[in-house]
Amino acid sequence: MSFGTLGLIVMVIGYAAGASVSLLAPSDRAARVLTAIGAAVGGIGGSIAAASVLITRVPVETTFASLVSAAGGIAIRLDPLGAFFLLLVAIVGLPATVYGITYTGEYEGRHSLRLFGLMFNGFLLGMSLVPCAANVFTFLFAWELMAITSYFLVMTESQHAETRQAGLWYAVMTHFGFLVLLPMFLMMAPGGGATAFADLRTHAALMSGPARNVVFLLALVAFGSKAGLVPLHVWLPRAHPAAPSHVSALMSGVMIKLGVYGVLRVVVDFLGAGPAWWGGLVLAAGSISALTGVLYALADNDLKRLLAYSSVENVGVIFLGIGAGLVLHSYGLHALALVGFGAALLHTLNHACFKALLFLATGNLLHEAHTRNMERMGGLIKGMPQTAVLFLIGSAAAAALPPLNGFASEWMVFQALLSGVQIPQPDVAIGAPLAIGVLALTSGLAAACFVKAFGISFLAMPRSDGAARAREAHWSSRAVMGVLAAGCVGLGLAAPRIFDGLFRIAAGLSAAASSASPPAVGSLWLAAPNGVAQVSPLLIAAAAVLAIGVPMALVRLRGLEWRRADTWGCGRIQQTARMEYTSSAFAEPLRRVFSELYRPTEDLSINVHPDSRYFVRSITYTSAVVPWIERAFYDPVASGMRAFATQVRRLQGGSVHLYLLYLSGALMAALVAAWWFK
Amino acid sequence: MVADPLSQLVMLGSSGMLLTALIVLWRKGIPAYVTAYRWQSWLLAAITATVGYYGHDPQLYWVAAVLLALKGIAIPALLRTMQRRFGAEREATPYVNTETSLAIAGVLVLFAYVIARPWMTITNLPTRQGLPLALALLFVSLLIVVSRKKAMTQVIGFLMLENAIALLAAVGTYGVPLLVEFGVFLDALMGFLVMQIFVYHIHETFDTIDVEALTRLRH
Amino acid sequence: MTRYVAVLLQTLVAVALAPGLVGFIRWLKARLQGRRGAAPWQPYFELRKLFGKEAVVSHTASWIFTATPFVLFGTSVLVASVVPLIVAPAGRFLIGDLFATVYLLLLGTFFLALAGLDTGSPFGGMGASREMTVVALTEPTVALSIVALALNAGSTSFSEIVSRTLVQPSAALGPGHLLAFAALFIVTLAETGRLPVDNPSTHLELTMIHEAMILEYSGPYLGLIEWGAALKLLVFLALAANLFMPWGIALSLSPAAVAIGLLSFVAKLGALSVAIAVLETRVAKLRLFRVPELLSVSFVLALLAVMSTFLVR
Amino acid sequence: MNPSLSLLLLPPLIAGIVALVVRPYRRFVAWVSVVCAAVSFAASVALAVAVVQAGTPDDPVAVSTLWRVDALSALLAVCIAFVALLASALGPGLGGADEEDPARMRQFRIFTNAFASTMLVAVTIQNVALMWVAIEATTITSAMVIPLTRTKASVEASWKYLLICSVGIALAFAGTVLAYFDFVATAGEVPGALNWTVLRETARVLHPQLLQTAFAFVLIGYGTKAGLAPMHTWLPDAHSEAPSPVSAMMSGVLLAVAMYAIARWKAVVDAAVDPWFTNSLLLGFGLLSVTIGAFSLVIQRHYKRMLAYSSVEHMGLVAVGLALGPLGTFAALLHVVNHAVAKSMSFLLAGRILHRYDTTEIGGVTGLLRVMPWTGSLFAVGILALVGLPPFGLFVSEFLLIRAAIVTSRFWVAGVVLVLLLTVFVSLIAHLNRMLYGEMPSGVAIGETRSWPLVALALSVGVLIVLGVTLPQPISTLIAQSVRGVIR
Repeated sequence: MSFGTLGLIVMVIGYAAGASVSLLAPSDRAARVLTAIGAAVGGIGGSIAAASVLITRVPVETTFASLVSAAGGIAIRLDPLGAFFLLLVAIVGLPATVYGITYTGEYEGRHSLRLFGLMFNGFLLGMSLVPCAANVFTFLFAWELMAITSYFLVMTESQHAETRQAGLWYAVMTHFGFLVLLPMFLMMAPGGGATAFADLRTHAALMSGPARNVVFLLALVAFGSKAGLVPLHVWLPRAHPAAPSHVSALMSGVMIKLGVYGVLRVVVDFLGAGPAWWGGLVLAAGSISALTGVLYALADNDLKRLLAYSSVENVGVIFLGIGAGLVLHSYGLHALALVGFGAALLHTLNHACFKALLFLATGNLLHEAHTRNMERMGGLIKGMPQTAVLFLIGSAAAAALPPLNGFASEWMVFQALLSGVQIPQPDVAIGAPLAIGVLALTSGLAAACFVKAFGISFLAMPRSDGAARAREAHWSSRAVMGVLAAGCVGLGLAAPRIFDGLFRIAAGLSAAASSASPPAVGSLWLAAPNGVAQVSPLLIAAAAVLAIGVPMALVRLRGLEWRRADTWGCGRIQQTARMEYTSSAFAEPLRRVFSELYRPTEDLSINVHPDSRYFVRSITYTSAVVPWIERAFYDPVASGMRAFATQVRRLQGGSVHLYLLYLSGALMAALVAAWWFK
Repeated sequence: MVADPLSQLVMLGSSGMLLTALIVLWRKGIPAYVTAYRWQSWLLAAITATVGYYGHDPQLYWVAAVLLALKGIAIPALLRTMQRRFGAEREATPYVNTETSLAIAGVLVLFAYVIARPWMTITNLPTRQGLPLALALLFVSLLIVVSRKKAMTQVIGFLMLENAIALLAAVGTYGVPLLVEFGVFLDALMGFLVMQIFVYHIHETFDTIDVEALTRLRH
Repeated sequence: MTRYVAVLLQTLVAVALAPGLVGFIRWLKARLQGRRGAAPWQPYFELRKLFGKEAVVSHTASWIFTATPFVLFGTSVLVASVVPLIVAPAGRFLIGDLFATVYLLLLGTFFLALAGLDTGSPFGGMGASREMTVVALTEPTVALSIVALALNAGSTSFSEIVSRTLVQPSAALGPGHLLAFAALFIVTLAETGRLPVDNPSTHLELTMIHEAMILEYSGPYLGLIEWGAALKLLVFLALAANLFMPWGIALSLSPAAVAIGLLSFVAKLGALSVAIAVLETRVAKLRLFRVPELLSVSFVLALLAVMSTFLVR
Repeated sequence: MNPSLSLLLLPPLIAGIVALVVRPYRRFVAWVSVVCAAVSFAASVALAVAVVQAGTPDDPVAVSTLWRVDALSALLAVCIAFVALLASALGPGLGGADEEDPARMRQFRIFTNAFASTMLVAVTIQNVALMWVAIEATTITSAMVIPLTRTKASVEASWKYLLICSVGIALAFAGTVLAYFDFVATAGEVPGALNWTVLRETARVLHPQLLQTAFAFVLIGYGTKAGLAPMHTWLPDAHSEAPSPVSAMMSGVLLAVAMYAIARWKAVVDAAVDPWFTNSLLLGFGLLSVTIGAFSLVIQRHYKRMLAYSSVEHMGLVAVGLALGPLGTFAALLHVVNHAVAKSMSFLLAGRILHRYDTTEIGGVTGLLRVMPWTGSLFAVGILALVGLPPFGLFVSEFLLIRAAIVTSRFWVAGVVLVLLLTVFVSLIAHLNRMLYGEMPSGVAIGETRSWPLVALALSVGVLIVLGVTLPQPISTLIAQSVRGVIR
């Protein structure tokens, strides 16, 4: 038995045992620990399997034909692409598991931790099985296992009406994706009844152009809804804030990435990419998602929702990479295309790392400050200095600042897009620069967004008692966050080496370019496809340390006299938190610039003294950002559905005569049909 | 057309049955409906006996006898009891007024002929002319059930529907096998009894046998 | 090895020249406005004064506040060491390309904005918010200007861009190049806090951007920030100068070439400084919410640059 | 008569007679019912095993002049006996806190047992007309149990049920007579002419158009009973007003029995006419049912009606499946099995909820998970199974259904069904969401009472999961044999 098989067995047993044992745990405390043990064993098993496949490059395969034989049995095949995503589950899953031990402590006595343990392990198992699935039924099974369990995880804090609403949105959108997935796979299946992925791959090559186009569109919609592409992202900013933070980390870090996996698997692997407009569509979807995501993130005051929107943005960036790859592939530039896919994979990994870190850190914030609203935080850097540093690292990575990991992958996406400019087609040559412009704007806005996220929450004075009293969380949660932060730095510095591996994974997907070698030069340099433009995160880091450290040392050597004083407040003596810039105020300029997108509703109410209107008692200004994209897309559907449902309800009018009339009408219709059909 | 006495008699009887159904559409009092139903059942029994006589099928005599006893005597008597119990309630305003009802009934008879025409040719039974009439009776009975408001009228409509099917069986196949026939009788009797119970339930619970009152459950 | 030494030296030259550049522009502006103005080397005196003073730090401020000046200065120095100043870059040039440069500058800005928020002063927040807005809006223009250049050179690496322009002077005068230059120039004004986007010499509360962010800084910290900002201006001008008109840049390390390189560098900086000074005396500051319009103009210019480069090719 | 068949059919009859004879009501009557139902269930399993072991589809066990048990019969018999057992075991009268009036319990036992026997007879008898008699008898027996509590609503519901179904089922008899007429006219008098096998064998020589007309009558007739739209109108009323165990039987298997009749008739007609005809009719009525079922769920205030409309939707899916060739028929039959288990379980749980909350309104049931944690969880599982999520069996059957639509190149059917399934999902999850969570209403006792029914229902969940995850070989063989029995 190979390590891969062994790892998979350990993984499944670990998660399954964690799920069932925690359900039967004698106490809540025991349930917490058992949940974590199961998940940890499962995660370790998964990472062993993934690592062995990634190292040996030999896929692990097994089939259980007797299970659900009517639907093709359960089939497992873990190839390098799957292994990468399986590794992703472990990378985020293990820290989240450890974090969960203490984090779920506050649920004791309020929510069923046994049920939570069942769902948590089930969720991890579902996510781990998705990249292992090798036939349609297995894939859909794992996919839905992941969906259902995560629905219940989202509903953990069901006492809030907001959470229940979020759960509903989530369930509906995820099921929508699932129902699109179903015909997508079945269309690719050959008529004989085989639904193994290998058969799909062979049959997809024989399909007609229009059928391939339909499959592509269905795949984009189905997986896009999981990944959170605009306008299918609506569940994301609702479900992520509602879920417990380590679950949000898993959802944002891993689950939505399985949408990316799906697109790569189906569009690149099965369909073998297609015409250029496929890539164009993916680029457009990516651009819109990236921009919309970051703009809504910027406007939001809810820290977790901000992170959720930021996930939309990052998924957009990932799809920009995929789109660039698809365009390049369609023009026969296979080796360049792999750079796009590789960049997408790299950003997938990086985003998982820093977003998990940010969500976990936010969890600690919520726990201490008892609010998700940034306008009630502030000054947390004093009470939680270590969390602050960790959050800062995550923020900087999310803002794609060098030398952290976000920078490396965005740089690669840039280079992939730049390669598109070389294609001698006017539409590509105009589309690619536009995508570059969008990506640049996105990264600028992301920087602004994370300045806000970190600056408003952690800096200056606390805006509420909870924020003032906040203290560091349990050491274990800080430790796992430290691991993730180290990951953000490490992945950034080691990006060239990692990209090399991801490039090879991408090469395995496409028969046309399986022999292409990555453009990287050595392990120090991240290189553009043409090999000329290069960047070395490690050297940047070294040089930055020097450039910052030397002046610092010089100034210190010279001796720096300093003293504390109050912040200047225009002559006002006592500085209060009310004087600080708020989250809304910070976003105000950009909100004005992009008012078309935000369409904010503003309400200014001034309460004056009854005797004279010149004595103002209070001024209240409220401004709400209306997510009109959601309204534009979903309100018509919802209202149409309700209107039609109202009509259908009328059928059941209560009168038995009416019912008998239906019966007679149906009889007449059937008789006419029988008479007419010969 | 051959002037076959069986054919003549069956045509006569079937037309009579259809006529009784049309009378229900025309008249407004429940006693009149019961009478119409009784006549219809007697005609059915007569047709069955006739078919048995000419078709040399003694089984059908038995069937005719049971028909007469059950549908010609017992059920009308029970209906009469019910009617007395509830007083002489009239079918005041049907959903479709008399003129329109009769016009629709005409259309339905036509429709029955249209439907039945293609397959009338497959048999050369002398009774085949009764088939479209049986079908027409079926449609008209449906019309009664649909358009009349009183629970009792609906019951009578349903009973006529059963008669229509019995007629269909008699003229099309000279009766179904005896076992089936008796199974059907049993069902018909049980069904009627249960319906009767429910009509009492309705009267008890709603103080009326007007089915219009039964519109609480909707959507 | 000598190349690294040369780069180190030219970086030091740039660091040394930066305050002078600011002083020169100020002096020139004063002259153009009919004032005598302080001497061009006045900023050096100011820096010396600041470094001698005691720093005052707000009670609310955290370590972010004290670390930021070093980060800002450090990234500026780092960027100065990457961009072509006097000596032409060759091959794999130190640490990165144009995109890396942009992101390094963003790193400095990121910290500066955080520091603005750190003290809890409303001005700091206001400045941070505005600065991030402007920076975010300039990013696409910068990126597209890079694309326009890269289209010619086939790479975003400095050495490729410079050498390709040197080999092909006609390309430098092509519409794509000129439009990209215009776009980048507008971006330079915005990024370095010059008129009409920001007024470097105002302390009028409601119009400040950069000055609002650094309002709480004093002593050596302020000195570092001022110095870093000056260096950033120099870097941007150097970029505009050497990427679009690299003539005179030292291709070898021979003393003569280096001397010519230095002279031409100073001359190009001087010319651009004059342009800025003239511009700043001619135009008034834009209202904050008109700034996006200016930046969108620059974005359109950059897009046109890319497209015309593509069409000409 | 085959001993297994006797053991299948007689116990419910005996139990019914015992309940009838013993008056006033005694508790042992209920136990007799449960034991009889268990025996009947065991016999049905034995029959199914025998059928599977026999192997070929046209080699039925327990054949006599009157009876015939092939794979399809056995499949339905197992479902009926299972649901009857469940309903019997969880019905009133076995003791416990929720005891009702003895007269009512007596009535309940008499008629549910009669109901179960008539259904079992309907699926095992081989004469089509006698099958009709049995199905008509199911209407009568089940209608008697609906107004156990004589409320206005239940009286109304039972009247509508009785009248509409009687009229409908009479039409089915008209269809049967027409087919017999066809047979007598073209093939002459043959003994056992009304037997399935004979009908099918001779169908080739029958007059196609007459057979089509007959099928139209049969489809409308049995369709009424099966809850196909637009003849479904009685269904939400009857299912919501009946006592929960009866709802479970009606929704779980009675509808399936009617679909069984349609499937049998379809097999006959398809032998004579191009299957396109029956398929189109079934597709039309099936899709209409799914549509009406789905959209009636969107704005629904009562949870039992919600379950009832969901039955309309599922029967529509079964009808669509029957129209989609062998694979579709496989999916449809599997769906019948899954639906029987899931729906009966949901109705029984709904009964528990109704008992506790004393309201049928969804709005009145909040915080269910905290008021009755196990009932709530199981109810959630039931609903999740009904919307077709894995790992439950309905997922497999719906998956196969879509598959069948795509394999037969009816992409639009797949598309329409998927959109409607999404609508169902949205509605049911929204309602479920509202019921499970939120504040507990005041005055509702907290905690579970009488937990052993929950164990029984958890067993149903186990069955659903087994069907969804492994779909054991014998079951799939049985269904495959059934498919071969109705499609050639």
